[in-house]
Amino acid sequence: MIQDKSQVFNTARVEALELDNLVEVALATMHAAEARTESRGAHCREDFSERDDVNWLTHSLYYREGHRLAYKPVRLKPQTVASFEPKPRVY
Amino acid sequence: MKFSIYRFNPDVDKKPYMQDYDVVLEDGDQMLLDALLRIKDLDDSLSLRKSCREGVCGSDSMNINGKNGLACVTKLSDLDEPVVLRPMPGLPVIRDLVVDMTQFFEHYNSVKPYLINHDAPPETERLQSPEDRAKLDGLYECILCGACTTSCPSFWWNPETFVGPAGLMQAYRFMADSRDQAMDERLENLEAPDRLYRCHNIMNCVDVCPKKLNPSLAIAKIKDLKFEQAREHKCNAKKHIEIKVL
Amino acid sequence: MVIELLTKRYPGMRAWLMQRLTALIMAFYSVMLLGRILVLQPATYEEFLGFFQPAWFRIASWLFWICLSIHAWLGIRDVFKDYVPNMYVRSLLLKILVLLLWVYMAWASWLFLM
Amino acid sequence: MQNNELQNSQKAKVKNRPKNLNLFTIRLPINALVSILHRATGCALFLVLPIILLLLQLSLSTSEHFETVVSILHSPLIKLFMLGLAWAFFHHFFAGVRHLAMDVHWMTSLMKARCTSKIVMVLGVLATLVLAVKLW
Repeated sequence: MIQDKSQVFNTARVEALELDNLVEVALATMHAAEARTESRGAHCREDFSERDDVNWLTHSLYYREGHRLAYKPVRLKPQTVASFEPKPRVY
Repeated sequence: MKFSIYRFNPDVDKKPYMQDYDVVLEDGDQMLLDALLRIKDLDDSLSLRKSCREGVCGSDSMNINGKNGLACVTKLSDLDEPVVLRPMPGLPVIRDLVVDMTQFFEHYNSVKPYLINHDAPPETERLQSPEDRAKLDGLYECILCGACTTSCPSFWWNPETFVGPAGLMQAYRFMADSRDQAMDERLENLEAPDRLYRCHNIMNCVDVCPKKLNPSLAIAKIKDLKFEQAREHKCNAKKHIEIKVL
Repeated sequence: MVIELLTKRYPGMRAWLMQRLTALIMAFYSVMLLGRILVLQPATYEEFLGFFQPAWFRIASWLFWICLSIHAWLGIRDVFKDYVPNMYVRSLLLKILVLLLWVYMAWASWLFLM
Repeated sequence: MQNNELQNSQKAKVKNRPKNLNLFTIRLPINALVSILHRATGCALFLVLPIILLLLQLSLSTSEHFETVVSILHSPLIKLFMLGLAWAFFHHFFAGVRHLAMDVHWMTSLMKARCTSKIVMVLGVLATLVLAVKLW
Protein backbone atom coordinates (compact mmCIF):
# COMPACT_ATOMS: atom_id res chain seq x y z
CA MET A 1 0.00 0.00 0.00
CA ILE A 2 1.57 3.29 -1.08
CA GLN A 3 1.18 6.05 1.51
CA ASP A 4 2.85 8.70 -0.64
CA LYS A 5 0.30 10.45 -2.87
CA SER A 6 2.59 13.26 -4.02
CA GLN A 7 2.93 14.31 -7.66
CA VAL A 8 6.58 15.30 -7.23
CA PHE A 9 9.37 12.75 -7.57
CA ASN A 10 7.22 10.02 -6.03
CA THR A 11 9.69 7.16 -6.05
CA ALA A 12 7.31 4.88 -4.13
CA ARG A 13 4.81 5.07 -6.98
CA VAL A 14 7.51 4.66 -9.64
CA GLU A 15 8.79 1.57 -7.88
CA ALA A 16 5.27 0.12 -7.66
CA LEU A 17 4.86 0.63 -11.41
CA GLU A 18 8.24 -0.95 -11.98
CA LEU A 19 7.17 -3.95 -9.90
CA ASP A 20 4.14 -4.34 -12.14
CA ASN A 21 6.43 -4.47 -15.18
CA LEU A 22 8.83 -6.85 -13.47
CA VAL A 23 5.98 -9.28 -12.77
CA GLU A 24 4.94 -9.04 -16.41
CA VAL A 25 8.44 -9.80 -17.66
CA ALA A 26 8.84 -12.62 -15.14
CA LEU A 27 5.62 -14.22 -16.40
CA ALA A 28 6.77 -13.93 -20.01
CA THR A 29 10.14 -15.49 -19.15
CA MET A 30 8.50 -18.31 -17.22
CA HIS A 31 6.07 -19.30 -19.94
CA ALA A 32 8.57 -19.04 -22.78
CA ALA A 33 11.21 -20.99 -20.85
CA GLU A 34 8.76 -23.69 -19.86
CA ALA A 35 7.75 -24.19 -23.51
CA ARG A 36 11.31 -24.34 -24.83
CA THR A 37 12.22 -28.00 -24.53
CA GLU A 38 15.97 -27.89 -25.11
CA SER A 39 19.16 -26.44 -23.56
CA ARG A 40 21.26 -23.59 -24.95
CA GLY A 41 23.44 -20.94 -23.43
CA ALA A 42 22.14 -19.85 -20.10
CA HIS A 43 18.90 -21.72 -20.69
CA CYS A 44 19.58 -25.17 -19.18
CA ARG A 45 17.05 -27.89 -18.62
CA GLU A 46 17.83 -31.17 -16.91
CA ASP A 47 14.96 -32.90 -18.68
CA PHE A 48 16.07 -31.68 -22.14
CA SER A 49 19.81 -31.44 -21.87
CA GLU A 50 20.56 -31.38 -25.62
CA ARG A 51 20.72 -28.41 -27.94
CA ASP A 52 18.08 -28.69 -30.66
CA ASP A 53 18.59 -26.36 -33.60
CA VAL A 54 16.12 -28.18 -35.80
CA ASN A 55 13.10 -27.26 -33.66
CA TRP A 56 14.35 -24.38 -31.55
CA LEU A 57 16.43 -22.09 -33.72
CA THR A 58 13.64 -19.58 -33.23
CA HIS A 59 12.56 -16.48 -31.27
CA SER A 60 9.82 -16.95 -28.69
CA LEU A 61 7.08 -14.30 -28.64
CA TYR A 62 4.84 -13.95 -25.60
CA TYR A 63 1.30 -12.51 -25.57
CA ARG A 64 -0.27 -11.56 -22.28
CA GLU A 65 -3.79 -12.71 -23.21
CA GLY A 66 -3.97 -16.37 -22.13
CA HIS A 67 -0.18 -16.50 -21.90
CA ARG A 68 -0.11 -17.39 -25.59
CA LEU A 69 3.24 -18.10 -27.26
CA ALA A 70 4.24 -17.65 -30.90
CA TYR A 71 7.51 -18.20 -32.73
CA LYS A 72 9.50 -16.30 -35.31
CA PRO A 73 12.46 -17.61 -37.29
CA VAL A 74 15.95 -16.29 -36.56
CA ARG A 75 17.41 -14.28 -39.44
CA LEU A 76 20.74 -15.80 -40.28
CA LYS A 77 21.73 -13.46 -43.12
CA PRO A 78 23.40 -10.44 -41.53
CA GLN A 79 23.69 -7.33 -43.71
CA THR A 80 27.35 -6.45 -43.30
CA VAL A 81 29.32 -9.27 -41.67
CA ALA A 82 29.75 -12.92 -42.51
CA SER A 83 27.19 -15.28 -41.02
CA PHE A 84 28.21 -17.39 -38.06
CA GLU A 85 26.88 -20.94 -38.29
CA PRO A 86 24.85 -21.96 -35.21
CA LYS A 87 26.57 -24.78 -33.35
CA PRO A 88 26.96 -26.06 -29.78
CA ARG A 89 29.32 -23.94 -27.72
CA VAL A 90 31.69 -26.30 -25.99
CA TYR A 91 34.78 -25.29 -24.11
CA MET B 1 20.79 3.68 14.07
CA LYS B 2 19.78 7.33 14.32
CA PHE B 3 19.30 9.55 11.29
CA SER B 4 18.30 13.14 10.75
CA ILE B 5 17.13 13.73 7.20
CA TYR B 6 16.28 16.87 5.25
CA ARG B 7 12.64 16.72 4.16
CA PHE B 8 10.83 18.90 1.69
CA ASN B 9 7.82 18.08 -0.43
CA PRO B 10 6.58 21.08 -2.42
CA ASP B 11 3.05 19.58 -2.43
CA VAL B 12 2.78 19.76 1.35
CA ASP B 13 5.60 21.78 2.88
CA LYS B 14 6.19 25.51 2.81
CA LYS B 15 9.74 25.12 4.09
CA PRO B 16 12.23 22.30 4.40
CA TYR B 17 12.64 20.66 7.81
CA MET B 18 14.74 17.93 9.41
CA GLN B 19 13.08 14.64 10.32
CA ASP B 20 14.55 12.12 12.75
CA TYR B 21 14.50 8.40 12.11
CA ASP B 22 15.61 5.54 14.29
CA VAL B 23 15.98 2.44 12.20
CA VAL B 24 16.88 -1.13 13.11
CA LEU B 25 19.53 -2.44 10.76
CA GLU B 26 19.89 -6.06 9.75
CA ASP B 27 22.92 -8.21 9.09
CA GLY B 28 24.42 -7.29 5.76
CA ASP B 29 23.44 -3.64 5.98
CA GLN B 30 26.87 -2.14 5.46
CA MET B 31 26.43 0.93 3.35
CA LEU B 32 24.45 4.08 3.96
CA LEU B 33 22.19 3.24 1.03
CA ASP B 34 21.15 -0.01 2.76
CA ALA B 35 20.04 1.99 5.78
CA LEU B 36 18.20 4.49 3.59
CA LEU B 37 16.26 1.67 1.96
CA ARG B 38 15.29 0.38 5.42
CA ILE B 39 14.01 3.86 6.20
CA LYS B 40 12.10 3.89 2.93
CA ASP B 41 10.39 0.66 4.06
CA LEU B 42 9.20 2.53 7.15
CA ASP B 43 8.30 5.76 5.37
CA ASP B 44 7.82 5.48 1.62
CA SER B 45 7.45 9.24 1.26
CA LEU B 46 11.22 9.71 1.55
CA SER B 47 12.52 10.44 -1.94
CA LEU B 48 16.06 9.83 -3.11
CA ARG B 49 17.77 8.89 -6.35
CA LYS B 50 19.58 5.58 -6.54
CA SER B 51 20.39 3.03 -9.16
CA CYS B 52 23.47 0.83 -9.39
CA ARG B 53 24.19 0.73 -5.62
CA GLU B 54 27.93 0.33 -6.28
CA GLY B 55 29.35 3.79 -6.98
CA VAL B 56 29.19 3.67 -10.75
CA CYS B 57 26.03 5.51 -11.74
CA GLY B 58 26.47 8.55 -9.51
CA SER B 59 22.78 8.85 -8.66
CA ASP B 60 22.75 8.81 -4.88
CA SER B 61 25.17 11.64 -4.17
CA MET B 62 24.10 13.65 -1.13
CA ASN B 63 25.49 15.68 1.74
CA ILE B 64 26.41 13.16 4.44
CA ASN B 65 27.33 14.63 7.83
CA GLY B 66 28.32 17.82 6.05
CA LYS B 67 30.37 16.19 3.31
CA ASN B 68 29.19 15.28 -0.17
CA GLY B 69 29.43 11.62 -1.12
CA LEU B 70 27.66 8.62 -2.57
CA ALA B 71 25.37 6.82 -0.13
CA CYS B 72 26.08 3.46 -1.75
CA VAL B 73 29.84 3.53 -1.12
CA THR B 74 29.76 5.24 2.29
CA LYS B 75 30.25 2.72 5.08
CA LEU B 76 27.80 2.99 7.96
CA SER B 77 30.59 2.14 10.38
CA ASP B 78 32.45 5.32 9.36
CA LEU B 79 29.55 7.62 10.24
CA ASP B 80 28.90 9.48 13.49
CA GLU B 81 25.36 9.34 14.85
CA PRO B 82 22.92 10.86 14.27
CA VAL B 83 23.76 10.72 10.60
CA VAL B 84 22.69 14.04 9.10
CA LEU B 85 21.60 13.71 5.50
CA ARG B 86 20.93 16.73 3.32
CA PRO B 87 20.59 17.23 -0.43
CA MET B 88 23.70 18.45 -2.25
CA PRO B 89 24.27 22.15 -1.49
CA GLY B 90 23.73 24.91 -4.00
CA LEU B 91 21.28 23.23 -6.36
CA PRO B 92 17.48 23.67 -6.16
CA VAL B 93 15.78 20.92 -4.19
CA ILE B 94 13.01 19.11 -6.05
CA ARG B 95 12.07 16.99 -3.09
CA ASP B 96 13.81 15.58 0.02
CA LEU B 97 17.27 14.45 -1.08
CA VAL B 98 16.61 14.94 -4.79
CA VAL B 99 18.11 18.06 -6.39
CA ASP B 100 17.53 19.57 -9.81
CA MET B 101 20.73 18.84 -11.78
CA THR B 102 19.71 20.87 -14.86
CA GLN B 103 22.25 23.60 -14.26
CA PHE B 104 25.00 21.08 -13.61
CA PHE B 105 24.39 19.35 -16.92
CA GLU B 106 24.03 22.64 -18.80
CA HIS B 107 27.54 23.55 -17.67
CA TYR B 108 28.75 20.08 -18.57
CA ASN B 109 27.21 20.41 -22.00
CA SER B 110 28.72 23.87 -22.49
CA VAL B 111 32.29 22.49 -22.56
CA LYS B 112 31.40 20.19 -25.49
CA PRO B 113 32.20 16.91 -23.74
CA TYR B 114 32.76 14.95 -26.94
CA LEU B 115 35.55 14.38 -29.42
CA ILE B 116 35.83 17.06 -32.10
CA ASN B 117 37.81 15.81 -35.09
CA HIS B 118 37.40 17.19 -38.59
CA ASP B 119 39.38 14.47 -40.40
CA ALA B 120 37.44 11.99 -42.47
CA PRO B 121 36.59 8.93 -40.35
CA PRO B 122 39.15 6.14 -40.94
CA GLU B 123 38.21 2.58 -41.88
CA THR B 124 38.67 1.38 -38.32
CA GLU B 125 38.76 3.29 -35.03
CA ARG B 126 40.82 6.44 -34.46
CA LEU B 127 43.88 4.92 -32.85
CA GLN B 128 45.80 6.22 -29.87
CA SER B 129 49.18 5.17 -28.49
CA PRO B 130 49.20 3.69 -24.97
CA GLU B 131 51.13 6.79 -23.83
CA ASP B 132 48.47 9.13 -25.20
CA ARG B 133 45.77 6.97 -23.68
CA ALA B 134 47.50 7.15 -20.31
CA LYS B 135 47.09 10.93 -20.37
CA LEU B 136 43.35 10.43 -19.88
CA ASP B 137 43.75 8.44 -16.68
CA GLY B 138 42.30 10.30 -13.73
CA LEU B 139 40.04 12.29 -16.07
CA TYR B 140 37.74 9.91 -17.89
CA GLU B 141 36.59 8.09 -14.73
CA CYS B 142 34.18 10.89 -13.72
CA ILE B 143 30.65 9.58 -13.13
CA LEU B 144 29.01 13.02 -13.09
CA CYS B 145 27.53 12.56 -9.62
CA GLY B 146 27.88 16.29 -8.95
CA ALA B 147 29.48 15.91 -5.52
CA CYS B 148 32.45 18.12 -6.48
CA THR B 149 30.58 20.94 -8.14
CA THR B 150 28.04 21.20 -5.33
CA SER B 151 30.77 21.32 -2.69
CA CYS B 152 32.54 24.20 -4.45
CA PRO B 153 31.96 27.65 -2.88
CA SER B 154 32.81 29.29 -6.20
CA PHE B 155 29.89 27.39 -7.72
CA TRP B 156 27.56 28.21 -4.81
CA TRP B 157 27.99 31.95 -5.35
CA ASN B 158 28.22 31.88 -9.16
CA PRO B 159 26.06 28.96 -10.30
CA GLU B 160 25.09 30.76 -13.51
CA THR B 161 28.58 31.53 -14.75
CA PHE B 162 31.16 29.21 -13.16
CA VAL B 163 31.36 25.90 -15.01
CA GLY B 164 32.36 24.02 -11.85
CA PRO B 165 34.97 21.31 -11.24
CA ALA B 166 33.10 18.47 -12.97
CA GLY B 167 32.56 20.40 -16.19
CA LEU B 168 36.06 21.85 -16.22
CA MET B 169 37.67 18.47 -15.69
CA GLN B 170 35.74 17.12 -18.65
CA ALA B 171 36.86 20.13 -20.67
CA TYR B 172 40.46 19.19 -19.86
CA ARG B 173 39.77 15.52 -20.55
CA PHE B 174 39.07 16.40 -24.18
CA MET B 175 41.89 18.92 -24.44
CA ALA B 176 44.25 16.15 -23.30
CA ASP B 177 42.92 13.70 -25.87
CA SER B 178 45.36 13.15 -28.76
CA ARG B 179 42.43 12.58 -31.14
CA ASP B 180 40.75 15.90 -30.41
CA GLN B 181 41.40 18.87 -32.70
CA ALA B 182 39.47 21.67 -31.03
CA MET B 183 42.01 22.88 -28.46
CA ASP B 184 41.82 26.56 -29.47
CA GLU B 185 38.04 26.52 -29.54
CA ARG B 186 37.90 24.81 -26.15
CA LEU B 187 40.29 27.31 -24.55
CA GLU B 188 38.42 30.23 -26.08
CA ASN B 189 35.19 28.79 -24.68
CA LEU B 190 36.56 29.07 -21.12
CA GLU B 191 38.14 32.52 -21.44
CA ALA B 192 35.22 34.58 -20.10
CA PRO B 193 36.39 35.82 -16.67
CA ASP B 194 33.99 33.72 -14.60
CA ARG B 195 33.82 30.42 -16.44
CA LEU B 196 37.22 28.99 -15.49
CA TYR B 197 39.03 31.56 -13.39
CA ARG B 198 36.56 31.51 -10.50
CA CYS B 199 38.44 28.48 -9.23
CA HIS B 200 40.48 29.48 -6.17
CA ASN B 201 42.05 26.12 -5.45
CA ILE B 202 39.84 25.55 -2.40
CA MET B 203 40.04 21.84 -3.22
CA ASN B 204 36.67 20.86 -1.74
CA CYS B 205 36.12 19.07 -5.05
CA VAL B 206 39.15 16.84 -4.51
CA ASP B 207 38.10 16.31 -0.91
CA VAL B 208 34.71 14.83 -1.81
CA CYS B 209 35.24 13.05 -5.15
CA PRO B 210 34.06 9.43 -4.69
CA LYS B 211 36.35 8.43 -7.56
CA LYS B 212 39.39 10.13 -6.00
CA LEU B 213 39.90 12.41 -9.00
CA ASN B 214 41.56 15.82 -8.92
CA PRO B 215 39.56 18.50 -10.76
CA SER B 216 41.69 21.18 -9.11
CA LEU B 217 44.81 19.93 -10.88
CA ALA B 218 42.94 19.57 -14.17
CA ILE B 219 41.91 23.23 -13.93
CA ALA B 220 45.53 24.26 -13.29
CA LYS B 221 46.55 22.27 -16.37
CA ILE B 222 44.00 24.08 -18.50
CA LYS B 223 45.83 27.28 -17.55
CA ASP B 224 49.11 25.66 -18.65
CA LEU B 225 47.57 24.94 -22.04
CA LYS B 226 46.63 28.59 -22.25
CA PHE B 227 50.30 29.52 -21.90
CA GLU B 228 51.29 26.98 -24.50
CA GLN B 229 48.64 28.26 -26.87
CA ALA B 230 49.88 31.82 -26.50
CA ARG B 231 53.43 30.70 -27.21
CA GLU B 232 52.38 28.76 -30.27
CA HIS B 233 50.41 31.70 -31.58
CA LYS B 234 53.50 33.80 -31.25
CA CYS B 235 55.58 31.19 -33.09
CA ASN B 236 52.97 31.03 -35.81
CA ALA B 237 52.90 34.79 -36.06
CA LYS B 238 56.69 34.80 -36.40
CA LYS B 239 56.50 32.16 -39.12
CA HIS B 240 53.94 34.30 -40.88
CA ILE B 241 56.29 37.24 -40.87
CA GLU B 242 59.22 35.11 -42.05
CA ILE B 243 57.17 33.75 -44.92
CA LYS B 244 56.18 37.27 -45.90
CA VAL B 245 59.81 38.34 -45.84
CA LEU B 246 60.81 35.38 -47.99
CA MET C 1 54.42 35.14 -24.45
CA VAL C 2 53.32 36.24 -21.01
CA ILE C 3 52.87 39.76 -22.32
CA GLU C 4 50.37 38.58 -24.89
CA LEU C 5 48.29 36.90 -22.18
CA LEU C 6 47.99 40.26 -20.46
CA THR C 7 46.06 41.77 -23.35
CA LYS C 8 42.32 42.25 -23.63
CA ARG C 9 42.11 39.18 -25.81
CA TYR C 10 42.37 37.02 -22.70
CA PRO C 11 40.25 38.78 -20.05
CA GLY C 12 40.14 35.79 -17.71
CA MET C 13 43.80 34.91 -18.03
CA ARG C 14 44.82 38.54 -17.73
CA ALA C 15 43.13 39.01 -14.37
CA TRP C 16 44.41 35.69 -13.09
CA LEU C 17 47.97 36.32 -14.23
CA MET C 18 48.03 39.91 -12.96
CA GLN C 19 46.94 38.72 -9.54
CA ARG C 20 49.87 36.27 -9.45
CA LEU C 21 52.49 38.63 -10.87
CA THR C 22 51.61 41.44 -8.46
CA ALA C 23 51.56 38.91 -5.61
CA LEU C 24 55.05 37.78 -6.52
CA ILE C 25 56.42 41.32 -6.61
CA MET C 26 54.72 42.21 -3.32
CA ALA C 27 56.06 39.05 -1.70
CA PHE C 28 59.63 40.00 -2.60
CA TYR C 29 59.10 43.57 -1.44
CA SER C 30 57.63 42.40 1.87
CA VAL C 31 60.57 40.16 2.57
CA MET C 32 62.93 43.00 1.69
CA LEU C 33 61.05 45.43 3.90
CA LEU C 34 60.99 43.08 6.88
CA GLY C 35 64.69 42.37 6.45
CA ARG C 36 65.49 46.08 6.23
CA ILE C 37 63.50 46.86 9.36
CA LEU C 38 65.23 44.06 11.24
CA VAL C 39 68.69 45.20 10.13
CA LEU C 40 68.32 48.96 10.56
CA GLN C 41 65.78 48.92 13.43
CA PRO C 42 64.77 52.60 13.13
CA ALA C 43 63.74 53.86 16.59
CA THR C 44 64.05 57.64 16.42
CA TYR C 45 62.58 60.15 14.01
CA GLU C 46 65.94 60.79 12.36
CA GLU C 47 66.60 57.10 11.93
CA PHE C 48 63.15 56.62 10.48
CA LEU C 49 63.69 59.43 8.01
CA GLY C 50 67.00 57.87 7.03
CA PHE C 51 65.29 54.53 6.67
CA PHE C 52 62.83 56.08 4.27
CA GLN C 53 65.30 58.35 2.47
CA PRO C 54 66.98 56.26 -0.29
CA ALA C 55 65.51 56.85 -3.72
CA TRP C 56 65.55 53.16 -4.64
CA PHE C 57 63.52 52.33 -1.54
CA ARG C 58 60.94 54.98 -2.32
CA ILE C 59 60.60 53.83 -5.90
CA ALA C 60 60.34 50.21 -4.78
CA SER C 61 57.64 51.20 -2.32
CA TRP C 62 55.81 53.10 -5.00
CA LEU C 63 55.93 50.12 -7.36
CA PHE C 64 54.75 47.98 -4.47
CA TRP C 65 51.77 50.24 -4.06
CA ILE C 66 50.88 49.99 -7.75
CA CYS C 67 50.93 46.19 -7.44
CA LEU C 68 48.92 46.42 -4.25
CA SER C 69 46.25 48.50 -5.99
CA ILE C 70 45.92 46.00 -8.85
CA HIS C 71 45.97 43.06 -6.48
CA ALA C 72 43.36 44.60 -4.21
CA TRP C 73 41.17 45.54 -7.16
CA LEU C 74 41.16 41.96 -8.46
CA GLY C 75 40.72 40.43 -5.02
CA ILE C 76 37.95 42.65 -3.75
CA ARG C 77 36.19 42.47 -7.11
CA ASP C 78 36.07 38.69 -6.70
CA VAL C 79 34.67 39.12 -3.20
CA PHE C 80 31.90 41.39 -4.49
CA LYS C 81 31.15 38.99 -7.35
CA ASP C 82 30.69 36.20 -4.85
CA TYR C 83 28.72 37.86 -2.09
CA VAL C 84 26.83 40.74 -3.74
CA PRO C 85 24.28 39.20 -6.09
CA ASN C 86 22.44 42.48 -6.72
CA MET C 87 23.99 43.90 -9.91
CA TYR C 88 23.17 47.51 -9.07
CA VAL C 89 24.68 47.36 -5.60
CA ARG C 90 27.67 45.47 -6.93
CA SER C 91 28.52 48.00 -9.62
CA LEU C 92 28.11 50.80 -7.09
CA LEU C 93 30.49 49.06 -4.69
CA LEU C 94 32.98 48.46 -7.49
CA LYS C 95 32.91 52.16 -8.37
CA ILE C 96 33.58 53.08 -4.75
CA LEU C 97 36.41 50.55 -4.71
CA VAL C 98 38.03 52.06 -7.79
CA LEU C 99 37.69 55.56 -6.36
CA LEU C 100 39.26 54.50 -3.05
CA LEU C 101 42.13 52.75 -4.77
CA TRP C 102 42.88 55.84 -6.90
CA VAL C 103 42.78 58.07 -3.83
CA TYR C 104 45.14 55.75 -1.98
CA MET C 105 47.35 55.61 -5.04
CA ALA C 106 47.57 59.39 -5.23
CA TRP C 107 48.23 59.60 -1.50
CA ALA C 108 50.92 56.93 -1.65
CA SER C 109 52.54 58.54 -4.70
CA TRP C 110 52.71 61.83 -2.84
CA LEU C 111 54.25 60.12 0.21
CA PHE C 112 56.75 58.01 -1.67
CA LEU C 113 57.79 60.33 -4.49
CA MET C 114 57.62 63.82 -2.98
CA MET D 1 -8.20 25.53 -18.44
CA GLN D 2 -7.62 23.15 -15.56
CA ASN D 3 -4.52 21.97 -17.33
CA ASN D 4 -3.24 25.53 -17.51
CA GLU D 5 -3.78 26.07 -13.83
CA LEU D 6 -1.97 22.86 -13.10
CA GLN D 7 0.95 23.94 -15.27
CA ASN D 8 1.11 27.32 -13.59
CA SER D 9 1.15 25.79 -10.14
CA GLN D 10 3.90 23.43 -11.30
CA LYS D 11 5.92 26.37 -12.58
CA ALA D 12 5.48 28.20 -9.29
CA LYS D 13 6.75 25.14 -7.48
CA VAL D 14 9.82 24.94 -9.69
CA LYS D 15 10.51 28.61 -9.02
CA ASN D 16 10.15 28.23 -5.26
CA ARG D 17 12.55 25.36 -4.92
CA PRO D 18 14.69 25.85 -1.85
CA LYS D 19 18.46 25.42 -1.85
CA ASN D 20 20.34 23.61 0.85
CA LEU D 21 23.05 26.16 1.55
CA ASN D 22 23.22 26.46 5.31
CA LEU D 23 26.96 26.86 5.72
CA PHE D 24 26.83 25.68 9.34
CA THR D 25 25.76 22.25 8.17
CA ILE D 26 28.56 21.88 5.66
CA ARG D 27 31.91 20.57 6.79
CA LEU D 28 34.83 22.96 6.29
CA PRO D 29 37.98 21.03 5.40
CA ILE D 30 41.38 22.50 6.31
CA ASN D 31 42.06 23.52 2.70
CA ALA D 32 38.81 25.46 2.56
CA LEU D 33 39.57 27.05 5.93
CA VAL D 34 42.95 28.32 4.72
CA SER D 35 41.28 29.57 1.55
CA ILE D 36 38.49 31.48 3.27
CA LEU D 37 40.98 32.94 5.75
CA HIS D 38 43.12 34.03 2.79
CA ARG D 39 40.14 35.98 1.53
CA ALA D 40 39.13 37.35 4.94
CA THR D 41 42.66 38.52 5.77
CA GLY D 42 42.91 40.09 2.33
CA CYS D 43 39.77 42.10 2.99
CA ALA D 44 41.02 43.10 6.44
CA LEU D 45 44.32 44.28 5.01
CA PHE D 46 42.49 46.28 2.37
CA LEU D 47 40.38 47.95 5.05
CA VAL D 48 43.41 49.12 7.05
CA LEU D 49 45.19 50.63 4.03
CA PRO D 50 44.14 54.22 4.88
CA ILE D 51 45.28 53.76 8.49
CA ILE D 52 48.69 52.59 7.34
CA LEU D 53 49.01 55.52 4.95
CA LEU D 54 47.94 57.93 7.66
CA LEU D 55 50.42 56.57 10.20
CA LEU D 56 53.18 56.65 7.61
CA GLN D 57 52.42 60.25 6.71
CA LEU D 58 52.30 61.35 10.36
CA SER D 59 55.52 59.60 11.30
CA LEU D 60 57.31 61.17 8.34
CA SER D 61 56.04 64.72 8.86
CA THR D 62 57.64 66.02 12.11
CA SER D 63 59.48 64.51 15.05
CA GLU D 64 56.56 65.36 17.41
CA HIS D 65 54.14 63.49 15.20
CA PHE D 66 56.58 60.62 15.03
CA GLU D 67 56.61 60.41 18.84
CA THR D 68 52.79 60.47 18.91
CA VAL D 69 52.62 57.61 16.43
CA VAL D 70 55.15 55.61 18.45
CA SER D 71 53.19 56.18 21.66
CA ILE D 72 49.94 55.21 19.94
CA LEU D 73 51.51 52.01 18.71
CA HIS D 74 52.73 51.27 22.22
CA SER D 75 49.31 51.30 23.91
CA PRO D 76 48.34 47.70 24.73
CA LEU D 77 45.03 47.59 22.85
CA ILE D 78 46.56 48.99 19.70
CA LYS D 79 49.38 46.52 20.08
CA LEU D 80 46.90 43.67 20.17
CA PHE D 81 45.21 45.08 17.10
CA MET D 82 48.57 45.33 15.37
CA LEU D 83 49.28 41.71 16.23
CA GLY D 84 45.96 40.68 14.70
CA LEU D 85 46.90 42.66 11.64
CA ALA D 86 50.34 41.06 11.56
CA TRP D 87 48.70 37.64 11.68
CA ALA D 88 46.42 38.68 8.82
CA PHE D 89 49.45 39.72 6.82
CA PHE D 90 51.46 36.59 7.56
CA HIS D 91 48.54 34.29 6.83
CA HIS D 92 47.78 36.07 3.58
CA PHE D 93 51.45 35.92 2.68
CA PHE D 94 51.97 32.22 3.37
CA ALA D 95 48.62 31.19 1.89
CA GLY D 96 49.52 33.25 -1.16
CA VAL D 97 52.86 31.47 -1.51
CA ARG D 98 50.96 28.18 -1.27
CA HIS D 99 48.64 29.38 -4.02
CA LEU D 100 51.57 30.21 -6.27
CA ALA D 101 53.14 26.83 -5.58
CA MET D 102 49.93 25.05 -6.54
CA ASP D 103 49.69 27.11 -9.70
CA VAL D 104 52.89 25.45 -10.86
CA HIS D 105 51.47 22.04 -9.83
CA TRP D 106 53.44 21.82 -6.65
CA MET D 107 51.75 19.97 -3.77
CA THR D 108 48.49 19.46 -5.65
CA SER D 109 47.46 16.02 -4.39
CA LEU D 110 44.86 16.03 -1.64
CA MET D 111 47.23 14.75 1.05
CA LYS D 112 50.00 17.19 0.17
CA ALA D 113 47.54 20.08 -0.06
CA ARG D 114 46.22 19.24 3.42
CA CYS D 115 49.77 19.12 4.69
CA THR D 116 50.70 22.50 3.20
CA SER D 117 47.46 23.97 4.57
CA LYS D 118 48.47 22.95 8.07
CA ILE D 119 51.94 24.35 7.53
CA VAL D 120 50.45 27.66 6.37
CA MET D 121 48.25 27.87 9.47
CA VAL D 122 51.16 27.10 11.79
CA LEU D 123 53.58 29.45 10.03
CA GLY D 124 51.09 32.31 10.18
CA VAL D 125 50.65 31.93 13.93
CA LEU D 126 54.35 31.29 14.51
CA ALA D 127 55.46 34.41 12.65
CA THR D 128 52.94 36.45 14.65
CA LEU D 129 54.25 35.00 17.91
CA VAL D 130 57.82 35.85 16.98
CA LEU D 131 56.71 39.39 16.27
CA ALA D 132 54.83 39.52 19.56
CA VAL D 133 57.98 38.53 21.45
CA LYS D 134 59.89 41.21 19.55
CA LEU D 135 57.27 43.86 20.38
CA TRP D 136 57.09 43.13 24.11
